[in-house]
Amino acid sequence: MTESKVLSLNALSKRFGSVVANDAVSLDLHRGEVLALLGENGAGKTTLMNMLFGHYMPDGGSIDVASPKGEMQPLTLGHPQAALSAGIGMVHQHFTLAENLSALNNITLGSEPLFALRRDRAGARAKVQGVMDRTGLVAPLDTPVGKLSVGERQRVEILKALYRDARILVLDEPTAVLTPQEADTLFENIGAMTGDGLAVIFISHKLREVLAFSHRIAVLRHGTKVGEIATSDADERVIARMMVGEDTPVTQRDAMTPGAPVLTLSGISVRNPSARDSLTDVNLTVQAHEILGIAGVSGNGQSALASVISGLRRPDSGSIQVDGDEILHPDPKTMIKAGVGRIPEDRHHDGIVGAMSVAENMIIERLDDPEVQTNGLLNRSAMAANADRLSQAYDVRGPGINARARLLSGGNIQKLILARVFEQGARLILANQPIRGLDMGAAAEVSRRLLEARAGGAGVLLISEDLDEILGLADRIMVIHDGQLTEVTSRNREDIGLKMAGEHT
Amino acid sequence: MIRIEPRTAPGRWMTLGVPVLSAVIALALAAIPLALAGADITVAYGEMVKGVFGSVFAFSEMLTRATPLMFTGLAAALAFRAKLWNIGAEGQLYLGAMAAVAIGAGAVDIPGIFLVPLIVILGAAAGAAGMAVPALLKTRFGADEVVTTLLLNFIILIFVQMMLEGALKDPMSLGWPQSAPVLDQGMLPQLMPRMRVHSGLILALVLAGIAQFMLARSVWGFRLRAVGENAAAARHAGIGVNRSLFGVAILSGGLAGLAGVSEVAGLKGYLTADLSPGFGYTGIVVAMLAGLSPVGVVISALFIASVFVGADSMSRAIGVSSYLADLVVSMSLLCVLIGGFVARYRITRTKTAEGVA
Amino acid sequence: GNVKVAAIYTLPVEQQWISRIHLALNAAKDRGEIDYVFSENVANTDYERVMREYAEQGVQLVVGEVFGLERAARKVAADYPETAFLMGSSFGAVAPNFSVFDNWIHEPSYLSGMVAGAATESNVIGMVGGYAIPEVNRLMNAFMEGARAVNPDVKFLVNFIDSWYDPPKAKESAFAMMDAGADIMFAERFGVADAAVERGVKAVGNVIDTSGDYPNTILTSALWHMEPTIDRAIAAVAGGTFEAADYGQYSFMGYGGGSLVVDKTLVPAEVLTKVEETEKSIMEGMFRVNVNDERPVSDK
Amino acid sequence: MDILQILLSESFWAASLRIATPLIFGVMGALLCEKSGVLNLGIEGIFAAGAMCGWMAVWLGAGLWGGVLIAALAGAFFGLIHGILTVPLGLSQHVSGLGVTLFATSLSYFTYRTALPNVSSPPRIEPFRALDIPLLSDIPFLGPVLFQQTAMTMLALLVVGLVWYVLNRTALGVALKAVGDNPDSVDAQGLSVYGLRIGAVMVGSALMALGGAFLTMSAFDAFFFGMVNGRGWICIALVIFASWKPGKALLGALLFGAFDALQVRLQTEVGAMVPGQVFLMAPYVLSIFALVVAARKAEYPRALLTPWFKGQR
Ligand SMILES: Nc1ncnc2c1ncn2[C@@H]1O[C@H](COP(=O)(O)OP(=O)(O)OP(=O)(O)O)[C@@H](O)[C@H]1O
Ligand SMILES: Nc1ncnc2c1ncn2[C@@H]1O[C@H](COP(=O)(O)OP(=O)(O)OP(=O)(O)O)[C@@H](O)[C@H]1O
Ligand SMILES: [Mg+2]
Ligand SMILES: [Mg+2]
Repeated sequence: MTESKVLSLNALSKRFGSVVANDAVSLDLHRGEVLALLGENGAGKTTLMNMLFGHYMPDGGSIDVASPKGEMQPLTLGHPQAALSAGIGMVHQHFTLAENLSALNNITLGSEPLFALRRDRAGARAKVQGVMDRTGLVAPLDTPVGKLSVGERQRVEILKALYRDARILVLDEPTAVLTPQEADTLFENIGAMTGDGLAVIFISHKLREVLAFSHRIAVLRHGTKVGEIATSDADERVIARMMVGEDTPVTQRDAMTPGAPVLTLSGISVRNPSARDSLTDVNLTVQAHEILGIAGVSGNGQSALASVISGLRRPDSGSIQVDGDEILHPDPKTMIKAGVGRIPEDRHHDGIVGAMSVAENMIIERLDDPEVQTNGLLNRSAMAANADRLSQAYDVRGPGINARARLLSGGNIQKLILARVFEQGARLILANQPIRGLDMGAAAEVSRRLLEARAGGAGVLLISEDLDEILGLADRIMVIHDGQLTEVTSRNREDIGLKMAGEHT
Repeated sequence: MIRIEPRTAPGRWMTLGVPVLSAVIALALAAIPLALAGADITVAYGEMVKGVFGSVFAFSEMLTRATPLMFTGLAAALAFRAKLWNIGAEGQLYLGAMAAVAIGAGAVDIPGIFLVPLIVILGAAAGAAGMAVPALLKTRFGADEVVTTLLLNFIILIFVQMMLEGALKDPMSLGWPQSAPVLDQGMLPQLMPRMRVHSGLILALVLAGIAQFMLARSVWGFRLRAVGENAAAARHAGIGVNRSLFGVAILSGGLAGLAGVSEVAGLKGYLTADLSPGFGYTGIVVAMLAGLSPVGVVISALFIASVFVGADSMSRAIGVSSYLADLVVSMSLLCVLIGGFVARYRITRTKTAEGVA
Repeated sequence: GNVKVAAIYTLPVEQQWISRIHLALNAAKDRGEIDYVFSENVANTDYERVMREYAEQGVQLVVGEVFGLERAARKVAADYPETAFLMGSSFGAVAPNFSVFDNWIHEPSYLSGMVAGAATESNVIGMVGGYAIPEVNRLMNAFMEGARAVNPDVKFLVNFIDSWYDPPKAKESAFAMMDAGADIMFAERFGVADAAVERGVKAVGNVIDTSGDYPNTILTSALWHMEPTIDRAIAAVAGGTFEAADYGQYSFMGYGGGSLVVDKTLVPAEVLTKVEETEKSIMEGMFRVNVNDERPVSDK
Repeated sequence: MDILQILLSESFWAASLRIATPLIFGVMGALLCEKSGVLNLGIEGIFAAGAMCGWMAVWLGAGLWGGVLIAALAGAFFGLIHGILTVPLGLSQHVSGLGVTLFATSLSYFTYRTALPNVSSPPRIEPFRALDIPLLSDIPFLGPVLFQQTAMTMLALLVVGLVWYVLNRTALGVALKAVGDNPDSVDAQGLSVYGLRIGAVMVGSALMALGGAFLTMSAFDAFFFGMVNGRGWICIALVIFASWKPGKALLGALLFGAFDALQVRLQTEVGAMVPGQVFLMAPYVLSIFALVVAARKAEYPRALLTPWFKGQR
């Protein structure tokens, strides 16, 4: 094995202020190997890969990479350019695409001489075509990336890396936005390429695909590597214990009889110029004591659906009823007043005002409440008391209620939002990707709260791209594809996956 | 390799000391043009200090110059807090001034206790109206307010010239384009005999205090901050973003209008097309130096006014070009900007590790 | 010792009007009569402060222009009765120490109009002005009257660029007028004569003599001389006899405050004779040029 | 002359192009900066600096093209200041821009006055003359309009082509467009975000300075305080009007020039009936109007105004 070693990370360390993101992490990678890197949120996986790729400068440690001839050579740290020329390609957790440019331009960006007067576009196109033929990863090359679906963008990201003849490919949560089928295809393609010697590190929270496609598993916890295991020796329980250090609690779901409808959408249509985020004649009903799961690949109208129910977007046609009352002029304020609690998809962007305090964020949805204000002046002591109480009740941990909300970790931000939503006794809870990117502990907590709300008589509309999450929580399941909703009765992954891909079976 | 990282907790001396230090550095840099112009540096700085603190008159002149800057600074600070980029305070100032002479120069002849408030209110309303237009264009049509407010400055100034040759022209001015003077009882009271400093200053200070309080303690201020820091989240939380923006636009324009009122009804008595030497633009500088804090605006307006009046008087005393004053003000701005950055971020040098040791 | 003189200008000293005051003061300084300091481009907002600063410094004579702050300036003068003020102003003098002047060169402007009226072949004369203020209107109107006196058919094109300093724009305005047929340009602003040179058209100067800069182009110029005004004021201050007075008349031709310069190679002798005759009657007080401060407009 | 007659005359179109020339330089400069994600409100001051430095260099004997070069360098210098303040330091682009305008303007004025303390008539240089390209300028209509301009006007048209070519046909253009849309895309491909942005701001500012230099070296032959007179700000509006496209920007500048040329001609005609200010106001009002219309579908460089820091999220 030692001869075929292509990469070694030697005792890499990185801290951000007081946070130790990586503490002397060492890792080896071999030719043709697929290594899965696992860990809870904030364990330091992305940070480690960012040091490998030169985005972050390590505080300590070094990296060696094999040259094409196979000799290990030290890598210049802190320069993506150096990593790229050493044959390292990286697919980032968040897309790094210029949306105003075509896929082809995104792919060739940086690999052509900047100051040349002409470009070899034909040559570049032929080379990309070659990569696409070889790997089966196909994306339209001439459409501006902004018009591509998330799955297509993901493929463009991978093509970017392969175009540069990467010998080491890093994939940071590549399947978070793909259908199960797309994910499987991706891994099959990658499997084929490892046959040609490509070495792969991939990060994922989905244990199923880790077990199915990796050769070896490395686990990070709180910035240190806590273990490595051959995939053939691992199962879900073993991995989970390595990641969390203990067994995870299993969420209990009791059967319940649904009550009166709390949300009814009839004939809702939303038209968007881009046609990507539209809704066509959507009908659905959520009842009390019920969780309705909406499964689907992102970009099929989930955002439009969520923004209609949040009051952010007026539908072009159709009607909305909450708790039996028709909402004539939906806007966020009316929806809140009508008893709709909203957990937004992008918590940083829509959920909190990061520069304002935790206490302020906890009352931001009820500024008219006399408990919060008198004669237009904020009631500070009441705000503080409220924040203290909610932090306790919902276990919001962080630097304190007067600190900026931005300083909280992702999981704690989500708890803050939950506290806000549940405290107002919502009749309907719109939960849009509520546990995306959360680790097992935090995810379990969110699930427990949603089930609790269901038990308390609320209806829950759960939108998720993670089928496991839907299967685990929802009483009923609908699939959204291309702006249209269809009910599924089967709980079979395959069936639902096909519907998500738009196949009518 | 140079890296830039935010400071986790900027020390106390950092937030206070750095701006002061940057101002000192800026003044030190002013020695370069002074030396090039062949001036004696120590004499020059002495004259600069004297130009502000040398006499009650000098000091009162500094206060006089700071007054409009406080108004325009507040106008910019409030709007910028909501991320509404009002670059149009200059034009709104003229609108306020026009309203002041339109009503105060004899259109109504009522006692001062009624006339002064009327002038103030109408002046603010005119400025507000001037900002309502770009705010409307932004919220309705998505037209960038930076550009619309900037262009409106020109339009309004030309409009002022038109009015000064037309409806507002003083028949007694022998044809010179200027308005009739504000009635005596309509003038803002002077604060000191024989000095130009007037009660517009008091108004500015009071308004700065109110703005500071309202921003921190009121629901209105809460909404404003939320909209400015994260409009998407504010909207999601049921805050009327466009309404808030519109409200702050009105306020911002009104404050800028008050700058015009205070210059006309506090200082000059009538309106000419060159009433403001760019107070609107300098107000932006003032607001940014103040970190968009209303009380900070007061301090930074005093600072900018001191630098200008001091450098202006110095240039006269030692006989270098009077463009020096603007030069020193601009260098101060750039230095304080960089200083503010140093206070918030840490620049560290890390070795570019060339492989393993 | 020398008389301490300070000048406060609201525009840079290159501006034609101001350059004439600056010139007269510099001449006095070169003769060793005065110590001269000046501040240029002083905004009206700051003007009063600068007046007071100079007064506080013990300057004996303050020269400047207070068109934008007539009242305030008089207040300052009242506060410093020991200091002499000689200011460009549309209003009157105020005892004991506030004197006024203005550029009363409508007489030579009238004469230059006669030259232009005789010279135009297309009978179209173009006039580009800065702002339509009385000081400018007065001279343009006198010029137009002079031209009409010798040529009743002449038509005028008038345009104001609303800027003291935008030569490229003034130039474009001039080009536009030449396109519309003007063959003589009244050059109130920098830029107009340049356009005339480029098109080979003739121009008439105003306030300053630019014939050196534009050879073969400037037919004639109505010049303003501030020396009679300034020298009288300095002498009065030096002799302790300065009083509030209207110095306006010292810009008249009779006192040498205004004059006409003609390029004899460009202007025919018979026209010259006629102009000289009128000039003589003006000097003798037999002919008075009208003062008209109304905004001039184009003929249809 | 009625409007139609004016619109059909060669001299009118020649004037339009002449008036548009400084705007063409300025709008191309502003466009380059903004394409890379940096708004440059320093433009008004950079115009003044270009006007002063270019003129001064020629006056000191550098020759006309020497003056052009010096003006461009001066522009690049102020661009560097704005670039450093806004790109690696990530300071507010509005404030830095206004600061640069104030700094560049006052420094130019101070330098001019300190070098020439006692002029009462501004010194003149021998400016660029109309080229009058032999055969070409004899082409009817087009000849006088296009080929009897000065070399700087030709240069401005060349710059438009160059900017278009770079943006649409070269790898550099792709990188610039990418960094203005999403800096991470550039960083992840091993290119320098800071380098691209500062470079774009410097080159853009150099172009702006040429706009100023045109005023003192081609449109006129002397320097005056305040002669830029808001031309820089117009360019900022024109870029938006043009939706950040070089071709449309050229068109916008020409339209503006044409309007200005027209207003000068019309004002002379009807000056008695309509206050002259109406004409002066019209271009600004039209700009706002165009903005409102264009804003609906304008594709902003998405990263405009947003600072980017390496190794931060
Ligand atoms: N640029 C940064 N500035 C400050 N803190 C950072 C930065 N990048 C990462 N961190 C912190 O370092 C820790 C590790 O983060 P990292 O992104 O590596 O986690 P991860 O394992 O990739 O988590 P996830 O599964 O959520 O992607 C976290 O506490 C994070 O908040
Ligand atoms: N013949 C060519 N030679 C070199 N580069 C080209 C050529 N044609 C197009 N390009 C480049 O490829 C890019 C993509 O071409 P496309 O026509 O799709 O443009 P686009 O993405 O719509 O961008 P734009 O709106 O700027 O034209 C162009 O922006 C240009 O940079
Ligand atoms: Mg990660
Ligand atoms: Mg295209």
